Parts: sequence; structure tokens; C-alpha cells
Amino acid sequence: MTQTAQADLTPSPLRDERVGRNSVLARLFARPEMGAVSGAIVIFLLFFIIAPPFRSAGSLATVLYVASTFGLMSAPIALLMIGGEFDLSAGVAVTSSALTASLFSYEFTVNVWAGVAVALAVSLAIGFLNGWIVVRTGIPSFLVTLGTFFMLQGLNLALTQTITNQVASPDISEIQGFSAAQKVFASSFTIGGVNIRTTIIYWIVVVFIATWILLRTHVGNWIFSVGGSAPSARAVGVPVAKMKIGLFMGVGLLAWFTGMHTLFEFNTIQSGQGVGNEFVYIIAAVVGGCLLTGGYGSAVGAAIGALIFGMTQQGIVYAGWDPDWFTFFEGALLLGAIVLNTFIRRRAEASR
Amino acid sequence: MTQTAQADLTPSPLRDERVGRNSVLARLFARPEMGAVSGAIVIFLLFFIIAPPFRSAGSLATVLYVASTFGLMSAPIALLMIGGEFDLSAGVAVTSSALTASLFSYEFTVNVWAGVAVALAVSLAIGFLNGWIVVRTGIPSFLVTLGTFFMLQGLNLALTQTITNQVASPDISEIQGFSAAQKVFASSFTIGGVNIRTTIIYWIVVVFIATWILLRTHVGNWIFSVGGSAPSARAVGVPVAKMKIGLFMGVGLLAWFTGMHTLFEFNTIQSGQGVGNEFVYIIAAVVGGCLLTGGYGSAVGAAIGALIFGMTQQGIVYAGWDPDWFTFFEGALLLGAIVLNTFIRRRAEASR
Amino acid sequence: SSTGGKKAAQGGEVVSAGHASTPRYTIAMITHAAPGDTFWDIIRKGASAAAAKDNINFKYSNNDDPTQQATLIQDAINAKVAGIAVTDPDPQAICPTIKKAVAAGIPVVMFNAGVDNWQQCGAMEYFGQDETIAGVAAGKRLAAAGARKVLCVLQAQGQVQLEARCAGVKQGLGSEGTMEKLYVNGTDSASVQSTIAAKLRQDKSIDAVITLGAPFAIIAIQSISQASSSAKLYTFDTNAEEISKIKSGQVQWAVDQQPYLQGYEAIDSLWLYLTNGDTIGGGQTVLTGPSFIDASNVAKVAQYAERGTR
Amino acid sequence: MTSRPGHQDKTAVPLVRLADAGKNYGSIIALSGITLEVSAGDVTCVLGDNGAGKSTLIKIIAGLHQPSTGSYEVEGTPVSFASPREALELGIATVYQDLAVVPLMPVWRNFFLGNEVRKGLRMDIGFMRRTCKSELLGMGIDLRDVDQPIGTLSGGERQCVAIARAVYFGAKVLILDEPTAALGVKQSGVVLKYILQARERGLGVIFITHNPHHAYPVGDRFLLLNRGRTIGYYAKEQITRDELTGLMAGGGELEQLSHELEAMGGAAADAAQVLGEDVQELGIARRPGSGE
Amino acid sequence: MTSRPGHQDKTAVPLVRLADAGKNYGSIIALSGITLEVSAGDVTCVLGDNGAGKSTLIKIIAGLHQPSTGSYEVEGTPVSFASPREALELGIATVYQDLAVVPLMPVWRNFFLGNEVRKGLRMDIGFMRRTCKSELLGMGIDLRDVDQPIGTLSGGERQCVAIARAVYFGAKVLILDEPTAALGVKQSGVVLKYILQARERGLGVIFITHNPHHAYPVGDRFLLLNRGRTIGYYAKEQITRDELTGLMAGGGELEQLSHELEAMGGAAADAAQVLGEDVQELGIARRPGSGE
Ligand SMILES: Nc1ncnc2c1ncn2[C@@H]1O[C@H](COP(=O)(O)OP(=O)(O)OP(=O)(O)O)[C@@H](O)[C@H]1O
Ligand SMILES: Nc1ncnc2c1ncn2[C@@H]1O[C@H](COP(=O)(O)OP(=O)(O)OP(=O)(O)O)[C@@H](O)[C@H]1O
Ligand SMILES: [Mg+2]
Ligand SMILES: [Mg+2]
Repeated sequence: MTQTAQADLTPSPLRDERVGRNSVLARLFARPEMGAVSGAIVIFLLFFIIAPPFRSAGSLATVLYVASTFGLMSAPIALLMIGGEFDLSAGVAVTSSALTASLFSYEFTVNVWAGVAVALAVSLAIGFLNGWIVVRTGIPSFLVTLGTFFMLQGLNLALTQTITNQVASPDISEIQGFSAAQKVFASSFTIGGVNIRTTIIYWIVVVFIATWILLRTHVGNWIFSVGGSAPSARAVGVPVAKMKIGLFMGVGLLAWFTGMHTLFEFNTIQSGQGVGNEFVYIIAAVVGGCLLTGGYGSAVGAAIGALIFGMTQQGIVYAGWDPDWFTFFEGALLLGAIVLNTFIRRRAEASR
Repeated sequence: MTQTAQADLTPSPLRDERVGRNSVLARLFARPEMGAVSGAIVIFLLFFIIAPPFRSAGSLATVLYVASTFGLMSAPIALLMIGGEFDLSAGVAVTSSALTASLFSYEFTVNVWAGVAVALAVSLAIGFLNGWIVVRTGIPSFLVTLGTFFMLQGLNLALTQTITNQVASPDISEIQGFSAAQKVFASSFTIGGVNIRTTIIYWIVVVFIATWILLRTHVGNWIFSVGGSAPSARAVGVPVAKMKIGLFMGVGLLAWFTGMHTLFEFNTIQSGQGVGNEFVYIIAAVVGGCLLTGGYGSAVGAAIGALIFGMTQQGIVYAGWDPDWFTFFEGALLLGAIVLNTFIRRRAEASR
Repeated sequence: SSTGGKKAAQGGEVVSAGHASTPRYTIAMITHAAPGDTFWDIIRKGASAAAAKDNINFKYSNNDDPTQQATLIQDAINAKVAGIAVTDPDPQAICPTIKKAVAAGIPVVMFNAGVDNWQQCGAMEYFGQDETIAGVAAGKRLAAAGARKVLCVLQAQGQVQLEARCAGVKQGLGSEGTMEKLYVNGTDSASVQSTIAAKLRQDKSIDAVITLGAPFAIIAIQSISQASSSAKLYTFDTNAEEISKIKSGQVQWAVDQQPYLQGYEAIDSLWLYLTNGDTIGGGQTVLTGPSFIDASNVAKVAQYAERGTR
Repeated sequence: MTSRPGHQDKTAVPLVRLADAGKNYGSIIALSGITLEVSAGDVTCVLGDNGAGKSTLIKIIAGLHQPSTGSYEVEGTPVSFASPREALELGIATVYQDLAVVPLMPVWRNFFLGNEVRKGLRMDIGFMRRTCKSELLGMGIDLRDVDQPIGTLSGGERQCVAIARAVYFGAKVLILDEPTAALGVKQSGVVLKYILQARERGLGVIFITHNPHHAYPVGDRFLLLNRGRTIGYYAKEQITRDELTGLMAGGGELEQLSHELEAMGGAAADAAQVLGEDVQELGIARRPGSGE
Repeated sequence: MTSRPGHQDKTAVPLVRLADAGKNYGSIIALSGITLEVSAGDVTCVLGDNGAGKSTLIKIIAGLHQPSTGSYEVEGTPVSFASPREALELGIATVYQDLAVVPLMPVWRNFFLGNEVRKGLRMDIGFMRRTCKSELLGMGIDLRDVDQPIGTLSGGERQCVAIARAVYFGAKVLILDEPTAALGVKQSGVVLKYILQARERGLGVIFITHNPHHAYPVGDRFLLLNRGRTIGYYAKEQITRDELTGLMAGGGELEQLSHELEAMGGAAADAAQVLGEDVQELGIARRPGSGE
């Protein structure tokens, strides 16, 4: 029988013979969001080349604006999904908060800030309720929030109808405090002739905070753990229920903010609005590398996902493609971006 | 130190002292679908009491019809979900198959059966494609089918436009073979003055077959295993990829059938149709006890889920509730049914 | 040797009125249409026909979410188009962006929706009809026809123009009768059919059903027979199949606001302005309806409907 | 024995005390009528056949389950834990048989999960990564990279992380459910060392194992379970290792095994002999000159 | 030894043959330069420290992974398995360390998963449930109910299901990755019996364990791994158990442990003595009259 030479058994601190050389590219693509980045770059170049209007700074500002309206929500949704839960009511929740604010200030003709405050309370309450039902009953959040989705959608319509006898909220631009609120929630500034919405700034801030929480604080650690394996997390003493409720309320918080933006951007809000957006948020998060099963993902990735979505949506318009084919292209580009993203990550992992 | 008497170590074949008495109710509620059944009963009674028109045999037939149109799809979707995958393109796939059949026979003015055959091929192809991309790329099916969802939606509209330059398929009721096809896919018979759609029969048959496969054949065993733990299934030699692709094609098959029904029921198809139904199917499956994470559920449950959905949708109308509140009630009832369902199962498990 | 099919339908070529040699302008049309809606399909046909005639590079885009629609207008501004034709279902939401366009020196015409606000928004012209006006007209005529209890079927929830139509009907009926709304899931024929049938069963006193889109009228026919109700069927908007149903008497009449005309005029007027500085209507709304298609005039319309321009 | 510091507290109230505790999962009775005391500086070995109820027992003590019957006291005060967190706060650290790790998370995040070291609002990541690495080295596990997802570690490596974690945070009571199951000879030795050190430090230790060679040397008391019931509760003085092993194996069944094989006759005989050898190793009957 | 039937085949081509095989996970080199032969009627023990690469090695043989380097032959013909199914079809059955069971599925469905017994189109459920129950009883596991989800079984019970399954279906080669890790004394004995029986039947067996008491009696050959490399490949004749254990433990490190403790002095000394005892048990240095 063969008898190979005795290998040294002591760990070598300098260089571990059990680790191959590790290319920079590889280490880069280990991060969950890098795949999405490559997707974003490709789509950007695509439209930059084929759609001249897309190149103007103004257009880019618009694209960024659209992306920001999705991105503001996709950040907390990403955290929620990393925490292992869904929220299908997020889209209409935005509308609910806007409606609450405007109907409240309109009905009682009080300063809009009162309405804004009430809306905040309501949004947080919705988030809390979602979370509470999920943790108390153990029903998958997909179902729970689907229920609340229908209920909110119904409430939005019904209450608006009963209060205003129409399906859109009344114009509140005349009510006291409106202009101030507008400054806060829906203003814009101009750099080099390009008009930039403040939401873009807010978006960046939110993503930054989310990322910081996720990677630098113990809360982030707990979010990953409740999503990755709730029983294990519970066993080592992570307050699973609290975490999940908190994540849902986080979604509520930004639903409120986004709602306020929509309200003060357009002075009014249609009660049917927001339906379907919940998926845009989820898509953004997942394209950005979040696992649907939880426990893995990043806020930056979700932001890039939102950007991809925004670019696609606007880019198709700028490219002037036949609107009949709009959804087709949207789907094709989306799928393309994801496949590319996965493909590249695979290659990187293999080659490293 | 205490020293308790030596317990007998030999297994007692007659009565296992380690098993408490086990109530019938408890054993009943161990089945995944039983929760849904209770939900269905409650909702049925609710409307039976408050909505007189709901009681007539005719109304029930209508309810069953609606339920069957959902149920025909929710069965394969349930199998797919037990197998651990989603299909968000199922709703539009139905429309795609209907459009294919009608446009094909219209464009080439051939016997509708030719169109029907082509539609079948296309539907299966779509299912195969979904499955193939999922297993090849390892991208979550939620995303892949979301992509195909958009693409099909786009194709439906775009192709209909280019071929008929309208947004609806042309009336094919004049084309040869139509009446025969209608007999097969969209006929009805009358029992005791009540007009009953054949889809209801088909529905029952499909559910029966699905259940049989799931519980009595090795294929069913494999479906549970690929959903419950794909790596383990693979390790013991289950052909995971084949199974998943097969499940997607199963969805394709019934999407084709449902599409044919819609086509021959209404002679023409709006290209925008079917959007949103994918969720009705999933809801039905999950309300029926399927886990979103896969590996657990039943076809019967999905059928009952579809029934619950159909009853809710129609019942609200029969009850004549304020239409503005329609969606709200829909959501409330849905959530109610689920909570009840979970609650009862819990009680049963605890009490047993 | 089969009847029907494309061969049978041959010969319905779309209108083409010569071809202008004026410079090629890019004009954007932005509507609040939901994709795949027959009514908007006809509007677009009209617009494309005008564009073809006027040598115009025609860019159509649509989104039923006002905020998104506003973004689409912004896109058009960014793209520096020569003119914009836009619908305005939600003035507060959309006017600001339209004003931007005007400020950017882009001529804007409005059509189909926004009749009350088009001047304030800074549009040059308005083509079309207020949904409410159409509704009122329909309501009046229903009352005349002796309808006492009208069921107004909305294929989507929370859409301004649909709500406006039903509100109009109610207003038109006045004291003569009552109107009740019914929401149906427009993307699912089976459930549309069953839901309407269910409603008719639930309330036997309904003697008139009015749908807000041609396809739903077709489906409603089956519902009515299914519920063995005696209610008569009326509808807004038209398509080929529905016209034939009017012929056969299964549908009493359809409110027609001539969508083709709206689309055509919107583009054509912009072309006239760009090439010749003309404006139509002298600052007044140009109404394209409401007109009614019933047994008396259906024959005339039928052939156009066949090719999908009416 | 009585010289060990832990043993002053022998007289004092036990750290953990279960009286007549039981646990049902639905209709399944996993555990019934268990009485157990763990004092400071005292190692209690819970031994028993597969499915005897050992893990269930420690899950009750760890606060993961509530006992269906009976009472549970910590340091004399009755408790009923809603979650393991409460047990942890009372200084009861546990290594679960299924390890309770989050596969997708890096090793160091798992190590400190629930006990993150904070520096103001943020975590002191540098410190945590260093500590994790060194604690594992201390167990003879030389990780390539503490950022490797723990799911990609080998079974034993994963187990070592769970143990190191519990030992690092264990304050008063340390519960180990088959900690040496997947461990190499060296690592097992380290674990036994840790148990003894913990005892020295006056912790109460509950140690579950199937290996009498591991149980007997370190244990002070032995609780034997079978089919969810107590079949014996001994102090070390009261029992020899052979008796212990005998009870663990459920009587003479092992010898029977070898007899069976001999019965097979012919070629099997030699195998039987080998097995016989092994049977001795398993400590049932030791003849002189065992082994080879 | 040479009397055993399996051993005619010694001259014939080995059932399984790895030549200079290696495996990388991304940048991580888990295994390199492994050469291994398994002949019919031959038990090969793969031994080594945690993270040495044992599981990786058997995953290659089982067809779960493809070797990154080197060649793999089954009965003389080079193979490269795309999936474990292909290996199974060649009669290579495996018990994985992570057991490869589907937690939500009933015990009997797991037992027959991938090898369902059919009666026409349908499965022969009655037979499968009976067989499952009896096979497990044969291992000393008396299940309450074979319809219990396997996820609710105890660690050891679950492991027994996996083993019973492999033994039941194993045709030519039987691979066991730490099968006795979570097992009780009795069950371990049964597993060893199974291994010997398999050998009798002329199967090739690959047996991974950390327990020299289990490895030595049943093994014909011993492959020692460390940090992904072979550090020794012996026939039973070439090595004593003590040498074996020594190599497994990585040299004198264990004695070092006890010395450490003695260094702690005082109370620790006695502990050190206990550990010392244990060290002997672990077979490093056997003095006469070990144990008590
Ligand atoms: N999927 C993977 N990705 C990265 N590294 C891995 C993966 N699987 C195993 N490894 C590494 O390869 C090495 C060998 O793992 P393996 O499971 O073969 O060890 P082992 O000998 O079975 O250890 P044990 O005795 O603890 O089971 C380990 O250091 C582990 O960290
Ligand atoms: N969640 C559960 N549901 C139903 N039965 C369970 C559950 N958990 C454990 N059991 C049963 O309770 C009994 C005791 O399980 P436990 O895990 O405590 O055994 P154990 O002594 O730890 O065995 P091992 O030595 O194999 O780990 C087992 O027979 C098991 O089948
Ligand atoms: Mg256990
Ligand atoms: Mg291993």
C-alpha cells in the first residue's frame, strides 16, 4: 500500500495551503448586489446607445426620479425579505397614507401637518398589524399581506367615495401648511440647468441607513438570522417576533414617506393608485440579490434593482419602441438582466 | 438519589405507552386541506343565511362554475408549489393559449381543431421553457415566471394587434369545427332544471387525478421531495430537474385547457385578459394548505381554496353589499377564512 | 371550404387620405388608457391615420396611473418633441406637467378627458366629450326608454372616467329611475359574466344594464340570458362584434363619442398648427359626441366598425 | 472529590431543578416524570437510547419548550420560560443537537448571534472576528476564513462553532447535547477539557452523550432515560462504568449481537470475533488482553 | 482473513478506484491528491480530523460532486457522474453525514424515496410501510408511527432511517459517513454488525468515523486524511489501533491537553487525572488496569 509523506499538521498563519488564489473579480462578485450592478450597466449602455433622448441630463434626472419612487420602498422591502417575510400590501399602503393625510386635513380642514402626522400613525399601525398577525398566527406573510392588500385597496376606494363622493382625493393645495409640506416632501433643486428631485437624495440616504443597519449593527445581524433560520435565531435568543414586526413597521414608515411625496407632488391622489407597485418593489429587491426564502440580500442591491426597473421603463419610451410591445420588452429586459446577473456570478465563483 | 423502577425495554406491539389517545377530530385536521374545508363551510353558511338569492340551485351552479375556472388551474399550481416553485405567468398563459388557437385558425382560415392543437403545443412549450430556465439557471421561479409573465402579456397584445390590428381576437364562431370544439370545451347540461357547466366535471376529474398522483404514485413522492428538500431528493436519486420541468408543463397543459374553455365560451378573447388570475390560483392553493416554501399541500385543498374564492366573489354580490366595499369584504373574508383555518388546526393539534 | 376567418374578412382596408410633404415632425400622444382596451385602440388608429397622412413621426404611450402618465409627459418634454396630444383624467396631477411642456414651448392639445381644465392647463385645443356629459345623455335616453332601475357595470375600480360615466347616467336618470354600480374584474371574462348574472339574480327589479365598454356588453348578453332576466342591455363605446349585436337587437344602443375622430383631430390639429399656425375651435371645446348608434343608423356604421375604426 | 470548589454549593439550592417534568408533542409523549437537579460545580450526564427523550429534556431546561407537566425551578425560584432568551439571561447556555446555526451567515456572525459585542450603536466587528477565530483555534479548528458561510463548514467544524459559542457565553449553566458526536479525537478531548474547566469555575454542566468513555470520566451524576422515562439516577460513587454502559446499551443485547453472528457460522464466526472484540470495547464485558 | 469469500475478488478489479483525486469549492481546496481502492468484501475506513475532507471524498464517490482533479473508476471503467442517481444505478448506496432526508415527509416515504416499490402504476404502500417499520426495529428503533414526519424524529432515529435505507438498497458498495455519530451504544453495535454482514455478502464498504473503537475492529484498510491530504493508507496488518488513534488525534496533542490541566495545578490536577484516564480510553497510551 502506498504511504505518502507526512504533511505538516500545524496551521500556517502566513499562507493557508488549503486556499487557492482568489481573483479580485471573484471577491467582488461574491457580494449579493454585484450581479445587479452588471445588469444595470448593460441596460444603461443599451439605451444610451439606441435612444438619443436618453442621453440628456434631464432624462437621466427623470429616470433617477422614477427609480427613487420605487427605491424608497424597495429598501425596507429588501430588509423585510432578508428577514424572511413578504409585504404585498406595500403598494396600496402608500396610497392609503396619502389618502389619510389629504382626507383628514380636508374633512376637518386642519393644517396639513396634522394630516401628515395622522397618516404616519396609520401607516405604522398597518405595518404593525401585518407583522403582529404574521407572528401571532404563524400564517405566511404572503397570505396575510395579500388579505390586507385587498382590504386596504377596498378601504381606499370606499372611504374616499363616502367622504368625497368621488374616487380621487380633493385638491388640498389651498389648505394651510401645504407649501411647507411640499418643500419637505416634494421639492427639487437645479444643478447646471438640470432639475433634480429631492426624493433622489432621500433615496440615497435611506439606502445608506438601511445598509449600515444591515452590515454594521446587531439589528442587522438579527435581521439576517430571523430570515436565514428563525428557529435557530430564536434558540440563541434573538427576539424573532419583535424583529419581524419591526421590519413590517419599517415598510410602513417608508410607505408613509412615499405616500406624502406622491400627495404633495400631485396635490391629489387617486384611490385606485398603487396597486401592482408591491411587485415592482419585490422585483427590485430580488433583482438586487435578495433571496425570496430570506436570509440573504442587500439594500444597495435593491436600490440597483429599482434603478434597473426605472431605466427599463423609461428607456423603452425614450427608444420610442412600439407601445404594444412595451410589456414584452420590459419582461425580456428584466429576465435578461437577471440571467446575466446569475451567469456572471456563476462564472466569477467558478473562476476564482 | 432516587432510583425509579426499571421500565420494560421491549416494544409493546399492542399499545405504545409513548402515544396518548388521539381524537378523531385531531387526526382529521392533520390533513393539510381540512382547515380550508372549515373555512369553506363557514363562508358558505354565512352567505346561505344572509343572501337569499345565494340559496337557489342556479346560483350555486354559477358559483361552482366560477370556482371551476379557477380550480382547473389551481390544481396544477398546487402541485407546482408542493414541488417548490411558483408560476406567475399562469394567468396570462391561459389567454396566450386561447389567442394562439383563435388567431391561428383565423389567420390561416383552417379548422379550429388545428388551432387547438397548435395552442396545446405552445402552452406546453411555455411550461417547458419556464421550467427549463428555472432548473438551468437556478434563478428563483418567482423571478423567471415574472419575466415570462410580462413577456407573454406583451406578446398577447402585440401579436393580436399586428395580426388583426385590434386588441381582441376576431370572432371565430363561423369557422369550421367550432361547434364541435365548443361541445368539448364549453358545453353544459341540465339536471332538474339547473344548468350545469361541464367545466365543473372536468375540474373534479382533474383534482381527483392530481390527488391520486400525489398520494398514490412514486411521482407524487418525488414531487413532495423536490419541494421539501431538493438537495436531499437529488442525493437519493430523484431526477429533480425532470420533475420540476414536468410540473411546469403540467401547468401549461391546464392553462391550455382553461384557455380553450374561455375561447369557446366567449368566441373571442381580449388580449389583456388573465392578468391577475395567477394570484387567484396561488391564493387558492395556499388557502388550501400548500406551503409557499414547498413540500407540503394537497390538490383537494387547492380545489377548496378555489371554491372559497368563488363563493366570496359571488356571495358578496348576492348579498348585495355596497360595491364600493367589495374588495374590502373580499380581503376581510379571505383573511378571516385563513385565520380560522389556522386557528382550528392549532386547536386540533393541541387538543389531540 | 370554411366560412369566416381572415379570408372572409378581407377587403376592410384602413382609411388613408393622401400623404403630406411637410417636414417630418415628432408628436407624442400620451393617454391614460389601460393596455388592450378596445376604445383606446380606436383612438390610436385615428391618430396613426392622421400621422400617416401628415408625415408625422407618431409616438404613442399610455399609463392609467396619473403619476406615471405625468412622467411620460416629462419624458416627451425631455425628448423635445414638436407637439404633445394628451388626455387629462386627473387635472391636479397632470396639469403641472402639461404647463411645463407649454413653458418649454411645446404646443399641447388635449382630448377625451379634462374638458373642464384644458384652458387652465394651457392647452391650445380640446377634442372630445366630457364623460359626464356622455353619461347624462345616456341617462336621459334610458329614462325615456322607461328604465327604472339601471345597473352600471364598471370593468375596473377607482378609474375617474368610468366613475364619471356612471355618475352621469345617475344624473341623467334624475327622478325617473335609480342607478346601481357593479364592479367586475375586466380581465376575467368568466367572472365578469358570472358576477353580472349574480347581480341580476340578486336584484330582479333591474330592468336595464349599461356596460362601459364594448367587450363587456357582449359578455353581459350571456349573463342576462343566464340569469333569465328581462333587463335590456345598453353600452358605451363600440366595436365590430357589438355593432352586430345592435343589428341583432341584443344590444339596444351604444353611446358613441367617436374615438377615431378624437385621435385623428388631436394629431391633425397639431400638424396644422406646426405647419400653418392654425387653431381649431376658437378657444372653445370641440365636441365629438355624444352620438348614439342604434337600429336606425347601425347599418351605416357597421362597415367601418368591421375594420375597427368605429 | 469534595475538595473541588464547586462542591461548597452542594448544600445550597441547585441551579436547575426539574420535578416530575414531562413533555408531549401532540399525541406523542416524548418525556414523562423526570426529576433532575443540577448544582454549581457539578456535571450531570444525561444518558439513554436514541429517542429516549434527552434532547427534549434539555430543550425544556433551555427554555425552547415548556414542560407539559411538572415544575421547573432555577436557583429555587419557579420559572416558565416563554423563549430561550429568558433562559440565556439567567446564564443558561446551550449547545443543541441540531446546532441552531444560520447556514447562510458567516461563521463569526453566527458565533456572536444574540450576544453581539457593541461599540456604541455599531458592533465591534474587528473584535468579534478575532475572538471567533481564536476561540475556534483553541478547539483545534483552524478555519480558512471566519467570513465563510457556516453552512459550508464540515459537520464537526460547525459543531465546534456551536460549542465554542456556548462555552464562551455560558455564565451559570452549560448544556451540551451530544457535543462530541461529530468531533474528531482531538476535538473531543478539548470538549471534555472545557467541561472540566467549567466545573472548576463552578458552573453547572448538563452533558448528553452516547459514549460511556466520555460520560464516565467527567460526570458527577448520571441520569438514565429510556422511552421517555427515568430508569436510573446515580451519583458517580454508586455505579461503575461497566454497569453504566450496560444500562445505556439496554442490557445484554449487545452480547446477543455477537452470538447472532457466531450462529451464522462459517465465515461469520471470525466477524463475530471482531464484533466481540468491539463489544468489549463498548465496555460490556472486558476480558484481559482486549483490543488486538 | 483470506478465508472470507469477498477475498477471492481481491485479485479482481476494485469496485471503486480513485486516482489522485481532488476537489475545490471555489477558491477553497477541500481535497487533493487522494488515491483509494475499494474491493469487494473489503471495509475501508476513512479517518481524519474535522474538516480533513472525508465527507467531500465520499461525496465524490457517491456522485454528488465531480472531482476537480484526478480520475474515478468503477469496476475498472472510468466514470464521471452527473448526478447521484447514476452512482445509485451502479449499486453505490450512501449515508450522508447530513442524512439527506426530507423533513416534512413521513418516515416511510423517506425510506423508499427514489426507490419506490411499485405495483403497476401505483406504489405498494402497505409493503413499504411494513418494511420500513421492520427494518428500523431491526436496528433497535421502535417507531411510534412510520407516518410521523421524519423531521420530528430524534437525531439518532433519523440517522438510523438513513442507514437502514442505504443497507436495504446497497447493492455493491456501501458508503457510511459517520453513521454511528448520533447513535446509542446498542444502535452503534447494530451498525457495526451491518457493516460486517455487508462485507460477508461481498460488498465494498467505505466507513467514516472518529471513533477508533469502531474503526479498528471492522476495517480492512485505513485511509488517513488531514487538511485535505492523505497522511497514510494502511492495511490492517500494517498498523495497531494505538498507532491509528495516535495518527487520528494528530500526535501527542491529547497528552498535551492533560499536561495543560495539570499545569493549572490545585483543583485542576484531579480533573487532569480524570482527563488523563479519558486520554487512555481514547487509546493514546494504555497503561494496565485502565478505567477503574
Ligand atoms: N460547499 C462548501 N464550500 C466551501 N467549503 C466547503 C464546502 N464544503 C466543505 N467545505 C470545506 O471543506 C473542508 C472539508 O469538509 P468535509 O465536510 O469534507 O470535512 P470532513 O472531513 O467531513 O469533516 P467532519 O469530520 O467534521 O465531517 C472543510 O474545511 C470545509 O470548510
Ligand atoms: N417535534 C416533535 N414532534 C413529535 N415527536 C417528536 C418531536 N420531537 C421529538 N419527538 C419524539 O420524541 C422522542 C424523543 O426525542 P429526543 O430528540 O428527545 O430523543 P433523544 O433522546 O435526543 O434521541 P437522540 O439520542 O437520538 O438524540 C423521539 O421518539 C421523537 O420521535
Ligand atoms: Mg437528541
Ligand atoms: Mg464529514
